[in-house]
Amino acid sequence: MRLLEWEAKSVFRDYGIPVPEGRVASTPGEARIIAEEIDRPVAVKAQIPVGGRGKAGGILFAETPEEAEEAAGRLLGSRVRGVEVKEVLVERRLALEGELYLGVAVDRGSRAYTALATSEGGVEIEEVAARTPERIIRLTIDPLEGLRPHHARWLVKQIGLVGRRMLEAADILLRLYRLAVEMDAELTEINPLALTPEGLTAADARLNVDDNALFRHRDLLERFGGSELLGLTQREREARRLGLTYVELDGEIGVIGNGAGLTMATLDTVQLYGGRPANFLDLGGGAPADRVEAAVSFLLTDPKVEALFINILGGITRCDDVARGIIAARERAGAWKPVVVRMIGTREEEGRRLLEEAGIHCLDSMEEAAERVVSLIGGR
Amino acid sequence: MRLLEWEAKSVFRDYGIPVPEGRVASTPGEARIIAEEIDRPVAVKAQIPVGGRGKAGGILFAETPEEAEEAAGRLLGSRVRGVEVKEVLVERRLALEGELYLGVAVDRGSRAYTALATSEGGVEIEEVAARTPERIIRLTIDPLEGLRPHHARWLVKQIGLVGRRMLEAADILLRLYRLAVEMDAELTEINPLALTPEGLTAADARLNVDDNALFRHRDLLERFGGSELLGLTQREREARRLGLTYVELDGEIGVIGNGAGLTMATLDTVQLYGGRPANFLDLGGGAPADRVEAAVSFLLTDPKVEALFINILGGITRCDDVARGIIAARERAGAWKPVVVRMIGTREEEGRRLLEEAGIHCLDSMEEAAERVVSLIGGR
Amino acid sequence: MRMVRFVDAETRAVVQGITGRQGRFHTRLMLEYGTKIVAGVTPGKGGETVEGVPVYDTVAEALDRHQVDASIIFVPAPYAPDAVYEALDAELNPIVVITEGIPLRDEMEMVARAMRRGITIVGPNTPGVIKVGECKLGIMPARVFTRGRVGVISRSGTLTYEIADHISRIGLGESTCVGLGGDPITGLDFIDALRWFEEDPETEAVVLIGEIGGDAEERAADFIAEGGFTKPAVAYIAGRTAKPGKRMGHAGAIIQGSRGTAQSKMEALEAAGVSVAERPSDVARLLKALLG
Amino acid sequence: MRMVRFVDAETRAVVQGITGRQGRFHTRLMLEYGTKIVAGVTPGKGGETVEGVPVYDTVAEALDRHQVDASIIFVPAPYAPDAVYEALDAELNPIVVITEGIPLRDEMEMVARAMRRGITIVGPNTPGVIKVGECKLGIMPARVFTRGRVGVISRSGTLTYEIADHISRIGLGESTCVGLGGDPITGLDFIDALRWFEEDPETEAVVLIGEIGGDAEERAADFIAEGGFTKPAVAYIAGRTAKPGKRMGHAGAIIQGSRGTAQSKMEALEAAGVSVAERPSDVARLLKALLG
Repeated sequence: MRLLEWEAKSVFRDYGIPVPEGRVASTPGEARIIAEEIDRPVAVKAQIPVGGRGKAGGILFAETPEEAEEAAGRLLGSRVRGVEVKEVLVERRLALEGELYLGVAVDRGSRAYTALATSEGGVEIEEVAARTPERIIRLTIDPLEGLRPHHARWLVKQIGLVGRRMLEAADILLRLYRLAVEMDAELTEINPLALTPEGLTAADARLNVDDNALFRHRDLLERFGGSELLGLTQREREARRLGLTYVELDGEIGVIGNGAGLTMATLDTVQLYGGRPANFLDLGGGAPADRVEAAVSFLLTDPKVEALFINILGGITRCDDVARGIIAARERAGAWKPVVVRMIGTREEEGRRLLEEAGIHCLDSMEEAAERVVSLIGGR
Repeated sequence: MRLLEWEAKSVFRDYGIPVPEGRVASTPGEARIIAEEIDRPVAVKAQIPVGGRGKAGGILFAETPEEAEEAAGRLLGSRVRGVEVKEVLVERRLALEGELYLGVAVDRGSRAYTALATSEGGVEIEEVAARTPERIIRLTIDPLEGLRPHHARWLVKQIGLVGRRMLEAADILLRLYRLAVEMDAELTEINPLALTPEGLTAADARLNVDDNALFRHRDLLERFGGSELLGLTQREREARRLGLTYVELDGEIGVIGNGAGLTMATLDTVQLYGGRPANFLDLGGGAPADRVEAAVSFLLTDPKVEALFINILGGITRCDDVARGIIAARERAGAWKPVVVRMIGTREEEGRRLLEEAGIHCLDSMEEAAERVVSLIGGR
Repeated sequence: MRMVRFVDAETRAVVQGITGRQGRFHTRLMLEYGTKIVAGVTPGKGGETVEGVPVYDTVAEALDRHQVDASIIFVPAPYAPDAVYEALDAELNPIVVITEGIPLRDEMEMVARAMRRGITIVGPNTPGVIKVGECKLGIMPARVFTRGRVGVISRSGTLTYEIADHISRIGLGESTCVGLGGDPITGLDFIDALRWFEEDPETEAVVLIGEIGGDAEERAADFIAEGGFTKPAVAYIAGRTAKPGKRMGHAGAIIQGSRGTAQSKMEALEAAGVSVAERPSDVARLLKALLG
Repeated sequence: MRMVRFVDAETRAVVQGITGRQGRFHTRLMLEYGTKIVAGVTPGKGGETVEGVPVYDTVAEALDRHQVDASIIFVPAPYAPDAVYEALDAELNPIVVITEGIPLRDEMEMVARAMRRGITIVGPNTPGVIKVGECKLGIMPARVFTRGRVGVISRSGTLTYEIADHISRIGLGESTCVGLGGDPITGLDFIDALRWFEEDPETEAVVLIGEIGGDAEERAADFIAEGGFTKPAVAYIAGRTAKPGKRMGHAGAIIQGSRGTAQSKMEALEAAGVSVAERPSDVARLLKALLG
């Protein structure tokens, strides 16, 4: 779950990390009122869950409340980097003396949180990593020890801070780490951490919460529940409501598999034979007939899907259940589409028999099936 | 800081530990109202920070609100185990099927929290330890691992719980441990943990918070600030306001020392020579003249003090500062009392000179000085 | 360097979470396979039996009554870490964590504690580990495996079965197959497993089944390139069609920024001398060519 | 069994919290005594000097520039545990924690982490440790000590000086004196220190200075009775006049229930063959009698 900037900043505030004065607005009028309250030049920032917003024109500056209203009017309802802007953050514009970066991220290799710092703030960390990797200072945090104040001081000294600023930045990093742990962050960043005459301030805020940990953060869902759907397509939102593990793609062949790896491999194989997958849809382990039915029905309603490829390797998943699900979906469907089924494993014979009786042919090999489905729609 | 039962139960509630329905009352009328709300037989319990309250008549039972009012009237303002009762807890009387004990305490020997459990609840754990030590099951908790659910289950199984009751008790013990850690408990106990038809309930609650950790628990002081003074004498409360480390005793010789060990040894030596110390008063390390003055002046106002014994071994503490403090106290005092000063160490010569000039004689040996002060008031 | 322990015919295991639906079902299948499941644990259900296996409230009680070496965990995600700590306290090794959906923070702590004690965690979110024909400590369908010469290391479940099935059909068969798990944090990575297979006398070649996300495959490639693994190796990487920022089912299968693409992994492995298969069915053919 | 390390003429130390009032004052006194204070640390004050000693922001920076063995900590209670962890990370040994008022929970964690790494914590709430005439890593007044034959182990500060003064005056002198600390949880207990003194060739007898609270003295008595310490020993226990439930200055000096009374401690020590002094001044006389 990726929080929007204003949501992340609200969590930052809970942890005592300094953020600029400001609030979120969903109408130009609200933006004007907030700018009046702040009574200083403001930044009006599109709230979207994707990076590169500044370059894409998603951040505007305003000297007066009238300008803030106008800027909000321009952003709200527009699309920035393909995402519709529904809210803007109106906040005090900072007097920047410099831009740093502080981050805490899960590092797979070391199986631990890593603290990251660089004096090259204000651009995406990936860009810094590509251009001047030596400017990024990393510190692996032992999960059983945590980030200690002296670690934090060491790290921020490496990016050139001394004296009071070092202590201030170390304190912010410690808070960011505590936030990461307590909020189950996959990634949290302050980029840029602005050097201003009044001290250090988180000019932007990023917080991606581990989806698997959301059961511990019901309050977060209550506070910010809606926005996590912002980055999703219409169909992805629909799939989420149905409880399906679904990612929308651009092609014409609807794909259903069981198991994430097998489903990915199925997409890859379809593409290898010249087809273009319309989606990723993983039934998971041991799907009952009604989940199969829901998945098939869901793909049938996608106008860009011209044919379906269902690839099942039965382990916990039973082929007869899958067959029943497919048949039920066809019975329910208004419009049927060509379907290729590849199905082996647990209760394979029973499943195949059911499908054959229903006039649906079943193949043994994934590659053969991929070739068949591509040929069905005439390749590309 | 030892919390009263109702205060501890309020913290228990925060941690999801089941406690009986009830509230605290400071007038009989309030007790009646609470009993009416509960609408069941109630217990009316004196809120004092000492044990053995039940045997001393500090717990009364009431079938009706009228009886509750009357019971509260009897307890409020009375003294139970020497402490004035200012509040009573009125709570639902439990249908007891059995009484257990669960506790978490700092264990000095293992330098760790120890979880304790026994099926012999309802009596002081010390009594159980004396009578049937084998009935107390202990588990040292590694500070770097914490109490795990399987540890808790093992412990409560040892005291005879099985199935649902085992899970329930283990859950309570885990909560109690988390409370102990997060609230910096020196000791927290549920005694008895009542077995009732509706499940396990903390019939009594004890929570002693580490005084050194109170800087992390300002909220606790705000919620329950007053009651920590309940166990203190009038003069001890006064001393606390003055910032003095003072314990009141029964004798006639006021004692001031620097350092806890030396001050204790001074008391012991006075007693060895037949004197009776009126108090323990430790100046601590490096006391400035005004702290010495405050300490001397404070003891001078104690009517039972007939003579003062000031025992200083100067290290960080400077003898000249001590001398100035004594002289200032004398100048301020309405009534002076005989004083024996033993003072050696840092700036000894200067200190002695000041005292001699003021007509106060100074000795070298603690034993000699103790003998002198005892002889001054004519022994016992 | 990490010590890795897998399973064999001697391994005696406890099933934690044995009374749940999954636990019961797979206890039966593991017993059918011949795995020595000697006890089960579900707190509060002590005294019951599942498929003839006695159930205890705690692992400690199971150890009082039985010789136990290893554990397999079917406990739901919020409680799985505690089950792991219980197994660690009992020094069971390996600990196979089937559970899906455990928070990353818990996984990091779990793995750190296991590493400190020198105990192998397989998973979480793994199909488990199987020594073909001897011991199956996992949920993989027995049918696709035949005892043979190839070791399999995989981040994916069903894709492993797909590829193992081909390896079995082509007549090579498998020695030991281990699922690393589909999460970003797992107890083992490819390198840990490669070290084990390098020493395993029954393994003549290894298959690495990777997917998008992270850089475990790239690190494995470096390890192989540096001579850490010297037997023939074939790889398949899933997720060439994946879009950055979209999680493909597994929590671990996500391309973040420019990192973790299938392309990067395939190139690194090829550069290290690993034969990289285009299609799952090619894996067995490439192995056959390498092993003759 | 715990490894204990104290100090000697070779010990080079860093002062953590050197720029505070206490840190400055005692840095001067330790330097005057001849202690090798090679660096100081106060975050944010890097670049300053105190009594000619260079100050750094972190211990790691001090180690980059100097050879350092040990640390003495004057950091205020809320920050003292972090200072200890910093010293532990730098593998300084011993770590002398002068700070008073550290919460118990922090002390338990600090001590557990030090034990795991085999590093000695002296204190917290200790006057420190002195090898008389060689190295004073603490706040004890130098004046009362004369190099000699008696080791001193104490839970108290000024009472130690009182008794050491007598031992010096009577002509025996002290070898090494260590303050265990006045808190309920300390890095060392009597037994740890007795083990060290048993091996110390410069120590011919030991004084144990105890007080009410806990059962460290009783456990030490058991240890001596079992033959763990074989040199002559004299003890003094403060707090005979103490009332149960009243804390006598030290956080550790409190009689809870029937446990931790002076009576119980004195009886246990006497039963173990330790000469127990009635008055502080008797300690030196008893030693003289034992050592001749």
